Amino acid sequence: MSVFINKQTKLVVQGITGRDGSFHAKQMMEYGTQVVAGVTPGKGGQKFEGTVPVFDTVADAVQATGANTSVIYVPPPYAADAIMEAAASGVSLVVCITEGVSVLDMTKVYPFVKERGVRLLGPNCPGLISPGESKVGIIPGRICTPGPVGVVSRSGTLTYEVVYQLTRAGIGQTTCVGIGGDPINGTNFIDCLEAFEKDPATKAIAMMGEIGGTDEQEAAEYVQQHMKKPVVGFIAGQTAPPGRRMGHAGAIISGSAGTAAEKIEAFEKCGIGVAKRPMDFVELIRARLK
Amino acid sequence: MSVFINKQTKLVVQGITGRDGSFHAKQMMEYGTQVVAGVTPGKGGQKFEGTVPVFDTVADAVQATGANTSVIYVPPPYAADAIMEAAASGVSLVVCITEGVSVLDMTKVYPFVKERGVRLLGPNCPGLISPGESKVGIIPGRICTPGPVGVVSRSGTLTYEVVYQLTRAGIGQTTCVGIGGDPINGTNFIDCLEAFEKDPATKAIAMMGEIGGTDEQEAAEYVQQHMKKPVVGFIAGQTAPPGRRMGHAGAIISGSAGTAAEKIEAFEKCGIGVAKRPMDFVELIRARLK
Amino acid sequence: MNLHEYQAKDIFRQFGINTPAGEVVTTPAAAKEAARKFSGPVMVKAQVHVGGRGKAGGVKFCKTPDEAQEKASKILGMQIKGLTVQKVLIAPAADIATEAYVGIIVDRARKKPVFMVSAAGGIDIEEVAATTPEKIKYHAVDVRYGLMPFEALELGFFLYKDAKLARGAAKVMQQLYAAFMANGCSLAEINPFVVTPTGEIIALDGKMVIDDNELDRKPDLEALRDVESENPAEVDARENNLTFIKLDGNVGCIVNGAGLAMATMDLVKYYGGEPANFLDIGGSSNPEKVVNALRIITADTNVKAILFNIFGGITRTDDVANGIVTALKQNPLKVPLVIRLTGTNEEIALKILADHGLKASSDMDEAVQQAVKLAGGAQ
Amino acid sequence: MNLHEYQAKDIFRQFGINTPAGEVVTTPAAAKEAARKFSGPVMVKAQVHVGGRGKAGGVKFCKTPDEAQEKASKILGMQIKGLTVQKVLIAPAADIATEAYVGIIVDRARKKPVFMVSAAGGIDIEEVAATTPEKIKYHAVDVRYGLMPFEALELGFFLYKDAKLARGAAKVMQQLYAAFMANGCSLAEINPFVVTPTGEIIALDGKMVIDDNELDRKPDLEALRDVESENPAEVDARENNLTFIKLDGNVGCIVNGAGLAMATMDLVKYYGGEPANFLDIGGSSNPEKVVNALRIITADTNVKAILFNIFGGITRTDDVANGIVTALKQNPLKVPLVIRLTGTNEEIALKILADHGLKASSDMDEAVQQAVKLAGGAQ
Repeated sequence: MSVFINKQTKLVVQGITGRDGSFHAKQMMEYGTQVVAGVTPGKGGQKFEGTVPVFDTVADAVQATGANTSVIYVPPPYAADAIMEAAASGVSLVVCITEGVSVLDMTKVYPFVKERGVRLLGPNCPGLISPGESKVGIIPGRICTPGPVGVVSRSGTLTYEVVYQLTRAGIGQTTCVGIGGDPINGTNFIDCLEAFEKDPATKAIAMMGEIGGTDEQEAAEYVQQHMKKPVVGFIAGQTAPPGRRMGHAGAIISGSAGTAAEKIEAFEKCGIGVAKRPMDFVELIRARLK
Repeated sequence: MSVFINKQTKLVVQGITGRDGSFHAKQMMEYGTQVVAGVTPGKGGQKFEGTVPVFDTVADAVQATGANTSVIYVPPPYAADAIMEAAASGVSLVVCITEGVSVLDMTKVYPFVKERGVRLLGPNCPGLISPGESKVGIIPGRICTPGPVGVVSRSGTLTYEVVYQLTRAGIGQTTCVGIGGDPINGTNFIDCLEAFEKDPATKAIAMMGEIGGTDEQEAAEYVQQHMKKPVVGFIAGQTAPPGRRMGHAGAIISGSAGTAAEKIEAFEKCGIGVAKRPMDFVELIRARLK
Repeated sequence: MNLHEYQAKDIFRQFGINTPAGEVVTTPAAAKEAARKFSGPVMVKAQVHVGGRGKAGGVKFCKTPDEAQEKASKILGMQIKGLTVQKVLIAPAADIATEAYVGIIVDRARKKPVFMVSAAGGIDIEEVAATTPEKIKYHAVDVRYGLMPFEALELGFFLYKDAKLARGAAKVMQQLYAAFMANGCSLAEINPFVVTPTGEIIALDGKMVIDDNELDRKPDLEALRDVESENPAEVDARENNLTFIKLDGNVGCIVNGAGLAMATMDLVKYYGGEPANFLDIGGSSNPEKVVNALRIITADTNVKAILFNIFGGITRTDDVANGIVTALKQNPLKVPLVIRLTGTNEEIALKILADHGLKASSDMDEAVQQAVKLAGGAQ
Repeated sequence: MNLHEYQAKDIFRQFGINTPAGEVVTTPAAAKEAARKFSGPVMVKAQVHVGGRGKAGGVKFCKTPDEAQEKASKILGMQIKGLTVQKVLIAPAADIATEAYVGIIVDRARKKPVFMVSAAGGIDIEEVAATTPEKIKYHAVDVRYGLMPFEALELGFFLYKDAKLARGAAKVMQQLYAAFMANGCSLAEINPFVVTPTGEIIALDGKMVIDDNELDRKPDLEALRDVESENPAEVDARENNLTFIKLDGNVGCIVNGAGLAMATMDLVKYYGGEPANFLDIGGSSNPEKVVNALRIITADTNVKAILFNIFGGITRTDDVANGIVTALKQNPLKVPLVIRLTGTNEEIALKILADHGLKASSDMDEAVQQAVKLAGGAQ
């Protein structure tokens, strides 16, 4: 079992003929993901790797192949439009890998996607993987193994680090989800926690947060109020200097400075196990699986 | 009993210090409508007719008085904004009397109002009246009398004509609703038919349509499929020349020429009594009330 | 308000749409002069606010300036569906590889601007809709988001398999949508939407209709109004805030409210008469409006009887009565008058009329029957 | 990207916001000259990308051109929070009746641009938020609809009871929102938002932060970047597509991915060390990036040991190994190097390193502990 993607996931790759898109499309196919279509406007009618039909539009791809999920590897200026195209095409999950999407573009994309009841993961995220079933995005397949842990994280390589250590310790995963670190993204911690709570195969959850914003604090409250499954959390950025981008106005808006200390305190208050180092996940999760 | 408004309706009048707004505010107060507030930016703190407090914004008015309905008498260029202000303020019904609102403005207003679950009547409509309970808009109170007939119409004075004849014949009304004749309006025939079907006091419905569009045809199908109460209908414009505004493209879009003949045929097919003259409503309704 | 082809094209150009340079002229000599400037064959196109001008002979291909002059002399002054051609557009003739149709219209059912595009352009889009509806693609635009690039490109690919043409068409869709929204249109159309043998996209003919409700806040557009090309009585009515449409019958109708006005005309017909017009004096009438309404109606020599049908709501019936009395003083009527009047200030109104020897009925049916009879009975 | 006050004000002016004319100068003599032009008292304002420049003495009121010259000579070259003042803005001093605060920021929780307005302006908005939060009104804008007139007017009435001022403020809100959206801002602020004794509204100070993701498609804004006012190492890093922030510790860190970079720094601290920097080489690394990263880190004389922590996903670890080898050839290191490296092409990477006498760990914890020890142990 898994969340969001599984063996039935039928994937369309937007930007399949580009540098990143073609590389990762192959990787996903090798992992066993059903890549049923690709999209590159102007290359409709071609075949990718001799097997995957390429279309001019996502609408054409979905109509012809019944794809239910899209993954996006298009350059930043076109990514917001690509997300909306996917959301309008009838797929139920859109995963946007592209980094560098305009935040104001996302203020428009977010309600567009929500209105259609489509789940968006990202942008600027590594995607997700349900070990042994399907992989959508760029998480290296070989560091994962099937098992009982749900993993959700705001960062890419830190996720790999934790998953790698879990796998080395013989602790497998149901699904590993990278929600992305951009200010405005489609899926947050709570969405993933809710899905893991419902997934019978998931027995414990590893959650990796970062400084900035209040997502982790809200997730902690959600865990306390709605979850029966154990959660172990980590916050990166204890030593980071105060964010310089948003300055103080950002902290006023969110009613929080978004520091690591604040987030760790919220975890502790809400019964979430706190990993002080990435490697601590192994023992904390193992104890909770018993 | 009645639909949309009743004795509990607490009304805020937008544009209460203007020429039309002040005239009709007085008329509504005389009829017994609870006019609890007025709005004119810059006149906050004044009293209208010595009793009704005036506010700078609808938000202020609603917060201070608990108004649940708004009626709008502001000039056309400001009417769309006024509707959205009302919809955002927390009232559940907005009635826009203003004629001449830009149709493209309405393409923006419509989703705004829908998203908030607010009912909009109009623009370019005479409003509505529940005889003996409340009047919101400009329908002359003295032509109405309480009774069992629900009246819904796209036009103003034609409504008066029919209601007047019903009243003279001793047939009263639960609520008379003028939905307005603009291309894009907030409430259509079906919305009103649905409300009348649910209202226990309404025993029969008089419906006055016009040439153009397909609202009447859709209403006819709705009557056939969902209504137990009898409906009598009339279509104005049998002798009108083909509309010159939209030309043929409009007819292609709607898949219909929107002629009176087409609409009357739809009525007949769906079991709606057809009044050939306005005065025919009296006998047709009387027969259905027995 | 309808714009002429040349006006719509001027707006297209402002929004970056590629459309051939042209010149509007009012004399055959000027047509020849303009044709000379374009060095090559030209089209001479009647500028009138009706469809089907091509079939009526109002659009001609001319190889030489002399031919342009000759054709212009035939087209200028020509009657097309009751309107006189006052102006012709001289534009260079284009080489055509394909002709498509692209239009936007506000759709009352979807409550949105809707694109209609078809690769089968050039001819009447009505005919395409009737015979091969699958050749038309509709796309409703959510104005909250605007026309998004992917949507424009989907429309582009519906027209052309070739990616370069699809992208080019998508760009024109964006430009046309921007022009539509910025100018408060209820319709904007490019037909034919032409691709030349060298792959260039051209808006060869254009049409725009502006929502009349926008004109108060868009004086630049109001200034484009070509009153000379409209029916003078309708222009007169509009300038006096009356809605008037001339018809062919003999019972002149003056009513308050569009719905009641149509119902009154229908009732005239029901009793065997023929309405001479649609005339709505609107909501808040004043005596002046009534005077103007009577002036416009009586100018129509077909009118054999005049019928007032006034239901006073906002309209004060005493205002109407005063207007009637004033108008009759200025210009005594040559045809019989029937007045139906009820509602706000009815007693005052009846007294004003009675003081001037006029009667009024309070019953619509009765009044209509009488008017039909006075106009000469059922036709 | 932060804009200077004078740059933000230039943009404000483009959008119709009333803001005093000013002149940017880099020498005291030019300051005097500029002050003379404004005939009257002026403000001399340091143009640096940090808050609190007023408290630091970077903003001065001057009655005469001579005083402006004298104050400018003190402010130019001054250090404010580690940045040297290179430019001052000379602007006419304004008469102030009231000072309000108006700002827009993209809020991650609401996922919308949010207005913050307060009649208590002029001072730090943080202090208002902390002590009298009821004095701040927040308004989230739905970008699908934009800031609507009634919303702007609500904000205006929150600031001023007087309808004329409320309408004037509402207009500025609309202009500021337009400037914010058109320039891809993450923050735009007017503080103080001044009303003069004669009732004029003035944006007396302005701030704008541009979303870095917008700069590629907005070259005009990228051109406003003032590299001289930034930390040279951070400029160097950005120009080489690295994200670098200098800190005060002695363990130089080179990591791929922001989250792992922060976790690595935290682990350095956990084991008693102090990170010298945040440095993210990003996803698709190439050897050149590694060379640049090492150059930037080794320029910091505080650095006593260098730690690589690379988890190869998209990043190919052999690219990183090649980069290390190349960099060391060009500039042999003077401090010890610890390499942790695992993931994509790990075997190739290890071989490359081994061929050049370098070792690598596959364990993050072990590598961090070693780096801390080599830098001199727990502090």
